[in-house]
Amino acid sequence: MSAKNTLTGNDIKRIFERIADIMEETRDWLGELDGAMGDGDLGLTMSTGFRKAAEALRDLDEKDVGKLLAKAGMVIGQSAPSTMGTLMATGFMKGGKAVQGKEEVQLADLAALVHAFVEGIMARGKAKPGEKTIIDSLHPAAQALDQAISEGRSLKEGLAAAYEAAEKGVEATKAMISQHGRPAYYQEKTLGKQDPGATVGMLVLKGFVDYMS
Amino acid sequence: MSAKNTLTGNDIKRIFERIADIMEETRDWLGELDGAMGDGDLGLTMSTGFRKAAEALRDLDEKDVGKLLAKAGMVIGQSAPSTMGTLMATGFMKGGKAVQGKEEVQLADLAALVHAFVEGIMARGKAKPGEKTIIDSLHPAAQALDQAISEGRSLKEGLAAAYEAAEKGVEATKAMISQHGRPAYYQEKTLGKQDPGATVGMLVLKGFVDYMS
Amino acid sequence: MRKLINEPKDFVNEMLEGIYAGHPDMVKPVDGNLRCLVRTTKKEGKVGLATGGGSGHLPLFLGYVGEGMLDGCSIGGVFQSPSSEQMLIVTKAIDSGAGVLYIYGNYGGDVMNFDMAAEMAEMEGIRVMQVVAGEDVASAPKGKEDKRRGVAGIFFVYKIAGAYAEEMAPLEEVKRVADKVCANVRTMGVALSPCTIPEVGKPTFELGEGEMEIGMGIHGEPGVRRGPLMKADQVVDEILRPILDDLPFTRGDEVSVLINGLGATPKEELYILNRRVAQVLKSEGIKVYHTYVGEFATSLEMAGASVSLLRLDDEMKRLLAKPANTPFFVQPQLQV
Amino acid sequence: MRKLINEPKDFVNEMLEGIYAGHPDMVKPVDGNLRCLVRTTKKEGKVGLATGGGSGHLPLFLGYVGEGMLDGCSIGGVFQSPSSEQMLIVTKAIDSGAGVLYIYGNYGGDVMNFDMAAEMAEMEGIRVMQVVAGEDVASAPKGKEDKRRGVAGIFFVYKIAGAYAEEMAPLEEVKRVADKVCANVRTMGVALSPCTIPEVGKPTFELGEGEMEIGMGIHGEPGVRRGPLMKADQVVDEILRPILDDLPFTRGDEVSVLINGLGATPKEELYILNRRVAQVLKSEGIKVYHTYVGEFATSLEMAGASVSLLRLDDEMKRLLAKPANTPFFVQPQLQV
Ligand SMILES: Nc1ncnc2c1ncn2[C@@H]1O[C@H](COP(=O)(O)OP(=O)(O)O)[C@@H](O)[C@H]1O
Ligand SMILES: Nc1ncnc2c1ncn2[C@@H]1O[C@H](COP(=O)(O)OP(=O)(O)O)[C@@H](O)[C@H]1O
Ligand SMILES: [Mg+2]
Ligand SMILES: [Mg+2]
Ligand SMILES: [Mg+2]
Ligand SMILES: [Mg+2]
Repeated sequence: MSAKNTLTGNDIKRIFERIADIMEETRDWLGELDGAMGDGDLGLTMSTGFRKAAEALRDLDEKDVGKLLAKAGMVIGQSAPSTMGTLMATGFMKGGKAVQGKEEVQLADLAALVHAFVEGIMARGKAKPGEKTIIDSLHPAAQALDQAISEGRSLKEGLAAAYEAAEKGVEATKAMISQHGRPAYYQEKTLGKQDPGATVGMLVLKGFVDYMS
Repeated sequence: MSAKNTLTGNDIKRIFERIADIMEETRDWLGELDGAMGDGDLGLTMSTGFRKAAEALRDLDEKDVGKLLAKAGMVIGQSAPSTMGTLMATGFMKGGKAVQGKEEVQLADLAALVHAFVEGIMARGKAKPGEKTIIDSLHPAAQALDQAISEGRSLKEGLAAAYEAAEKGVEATKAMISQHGRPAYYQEKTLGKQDPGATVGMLVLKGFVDYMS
Repeated sequence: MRKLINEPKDFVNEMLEGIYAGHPDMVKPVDGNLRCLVRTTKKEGKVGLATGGGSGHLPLFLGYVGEGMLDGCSIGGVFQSPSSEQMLIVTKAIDSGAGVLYIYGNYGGDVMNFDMAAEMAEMEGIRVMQVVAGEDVASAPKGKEDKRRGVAGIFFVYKIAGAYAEEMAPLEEVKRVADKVCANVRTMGVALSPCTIPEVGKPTFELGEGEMEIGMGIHGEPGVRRGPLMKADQVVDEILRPILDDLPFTRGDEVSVLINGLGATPKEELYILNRRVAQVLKSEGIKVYHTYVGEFATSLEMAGASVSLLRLDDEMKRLLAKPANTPFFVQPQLQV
Repeated sequence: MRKLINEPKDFVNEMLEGIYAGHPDMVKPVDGNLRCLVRTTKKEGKVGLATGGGSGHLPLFLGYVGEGMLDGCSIGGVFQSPSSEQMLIVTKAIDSGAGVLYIYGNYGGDVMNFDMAAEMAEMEGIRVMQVVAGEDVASAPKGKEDKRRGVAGIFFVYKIAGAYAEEMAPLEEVKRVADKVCANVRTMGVALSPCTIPEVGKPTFELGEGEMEIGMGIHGEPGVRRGPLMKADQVVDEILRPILDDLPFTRGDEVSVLINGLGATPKEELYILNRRVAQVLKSEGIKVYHTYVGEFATSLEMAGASVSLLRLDDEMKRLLAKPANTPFFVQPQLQV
């Protein structure tokens, strides 16, 4: 499995299994993060949504990575119609579109995917960086992927860099004031707290990183 | 005040003051008795009703004992439209009618009054002796008055006998099963408990007795 | 007390002021007497329909005064009968020569006061007839129907008698139909929590968080059984059986269903009950003509619900379907 | 949990089964999909009005589907947005060529899903326009109106847009009027107790017996102030002032009033609130055209209430007065 520099549809399917596991493992923690200023359902919606997506992909006879991702997004949107579920649906559908037609994706494809993902979310949620949302972990991740490409890194290295950037992004949300969703009602009181949605963005990348190692 | 053998309108007014005091003094006890199987409002309704009646009589320029009693009944009925308030209204209106036109009443008049009172209540409440109601204290009292008359007793002695009979009547209700009002839902569970309404009947007579001594 | 009120003693009168302020086109007090409420319009020659009862049960009792239903209502303190004097005032205000029908629930204080009011009205030359509703099967066994409490089912009596009176039916006829409704309606309920009378300030009875009382009355009168809270379907099964057996309702009957919330129970739960009621009736071969779900007779903020069934015949069905328009209940003409 | 339910996970679907069983003449699921509810009748050429939102707010959202109001509703889990797929299903079912207007409350999840549904519908050749209701003055300051939560005031949007669509007004016109209602309605509320989401099993927030939260949202979103429970009149004064100042409503305005109960608050208390609202409006020289009192937007068994004012013009007044007939709301033609 060393020096693997592309991901196939099969890899994507297994990555979704891994993400589903991660969401399950972190369910209570995500619930607590969301519960502090939100409605506390994030652990539930993400573990359900990704599990359903992983199951749907498993049974799917489809090699096109883009279509697989779009399908995953649709399933998450239907099974978890919360804010994050809907954003994941949008993100994977837009991200999938960016790599549609490919049965193997490389680091550059992944960068395009994450960029499209983030842009989709920004359009859907009418949000931009710095407003304490999932964008604040995924946007830095997309930039890290660009950097990794320009530095000629491997797929594994690129993903690790993206994850690291997302981690930092999550940390940075502590200094931000929520502008969207329920937490926005609390304004200044959200200072010091890490954004649950940004955390989800980071955990999705963790699924890729875990799979690579 | 000794050997007083008639009651005037003025006496009646002061007797109502006394009854109002008694109802106030026993308010909590009546409330508890009623609360055991009923809605617990009896102390409140009786103290309010008799106080209002006493106040209404005080301001009334009327010598006719019958009219005074009828007025007292009306006031109680309006200010305490509970079962007991309504029965008191009926009782005093019917009782008043029995002595209407008299500015002084003797023991025989009082006997007629209490008989009419009880009959009024029986008709209004569609109840008869033995069904654990106010009738079970006032019906024996009426009979005791008859007996006192046939034995040639004084007004004071007659009223004392009536009160004593009412006391025994209240005691006897403990062995009865409620057939009317809320307590009737409890059936056998009412055994052993004294009837709150019968208690009120006894307390009204106590007002007369207290006044005579 | 978790209540949005001012002084407890002003509870009833302020509630009434709010009602008159909210529905000035529909109801008004008689000569400024807040507790004597009548329709703003009076139809010459129509039988007057009057009700009355304690406060704390909205929409009961006053909420059904309006087109196609009642003409007047006397209003008592919380859970207390109005006085016969109030009833007389309402009677005189709504009589237009065709007589007045009293329709009220079977509670000692109310019965006696309405009896007295009827006597006084007769003395004033107003013809009065009475219909006493008592349909709570949990409150007395079969054979002792006259001891039963009146609860939510009285809505059907108001609705049907009201529609008939609106058609200018004479007093005896309106009474006949109202009696027929009483004879064909049955109710049973369940309470999940007590309520607090504002002037008392503490709950009318105790009922633990996980407890329920099957058959409890709307003033907290004892039911048939207290026990741990069951699933909605089981609760329905337990209260529907005595209703079905009592009349009895049998295969081929056509009924109207009333699922009534006692105050604090969300409509979502009432519909979960209705789901089961519909299932059971279907399996019993009983046809549902029209279903009412909502709050029709409450006990302040008590949690719980009751189910009422009315067995219909053509006459009752036709009248039930007629339109009504009151501050608390509006119905367009239904398809018959 | 003091709830009449079966399995918590079946709460929404069983509630819906109860609704379909109770009102078979009025509403039906789309192709057996319980969570996509539409009117039984469809009028060719009429603009379709769709709404959607989480469960637990009955009559919101589905309760206003019927004659003179909405055509369809997508239903989410308790306090959760329905999916864009459900919305699309409803959109396709109610479109009859004249396009579809989405009217829903301003909550992140709902907004995004309706946006997605609108995009998908456009791809299928259905014209869709959107109106987002957000009128809770406690949820964001003046100037940030687009951040405000939609609460009970959405009833007015449904009522008026619904009446207009029923008159066969075109899509742009219905949207114009709906937007006008949104611009002229303001709401603020108070919560006295929390509610419990069946699948969560514990209260959504803590609020002591003698406490209240002014300005709290219908999912327990934070309000402007938490403190000891005040008298009803003071509560009204405290929530009415921000409403009046915000639009602002001024002397000579004519308004419709909506006093909304959150679930467990008895109608008696709502009328005590209405009494004070009427007093204040009178003293401010604001005329009341029509008052609605009852449960229009709830939060399961939450105790509390909200007050909404809609500033009327002739067009809105004429449409507000039109009849409506839905499972949860019936109104005859009102006098204008
Ligand atoms: N408009 C928005 N754009 C992007 N992200 C958003 C937006 N609103 C909320 N979020 C993200 O969604 C997260 C909460 O997701 P979720 O728990 O699903 O919300 P809810 O339960 O309120 O629907 C927030 O932490 C934030 O990261
Ligand atoms: N039908 C009846 N006839 C005579 N007395 C009755 C009748 N029903 C009830 N009572 C009496 O009334 C008493 C209760 O009075 P009260 O507390 O005023 O009743 P409630 O509060 O239920 O209206 C009972 O203890 C009983 O003595
Ligand atoms: Mg959440
Ligand atoms: Mg959520
Ligand atoms: Mg009592
Ligand atoms: Mg009483």
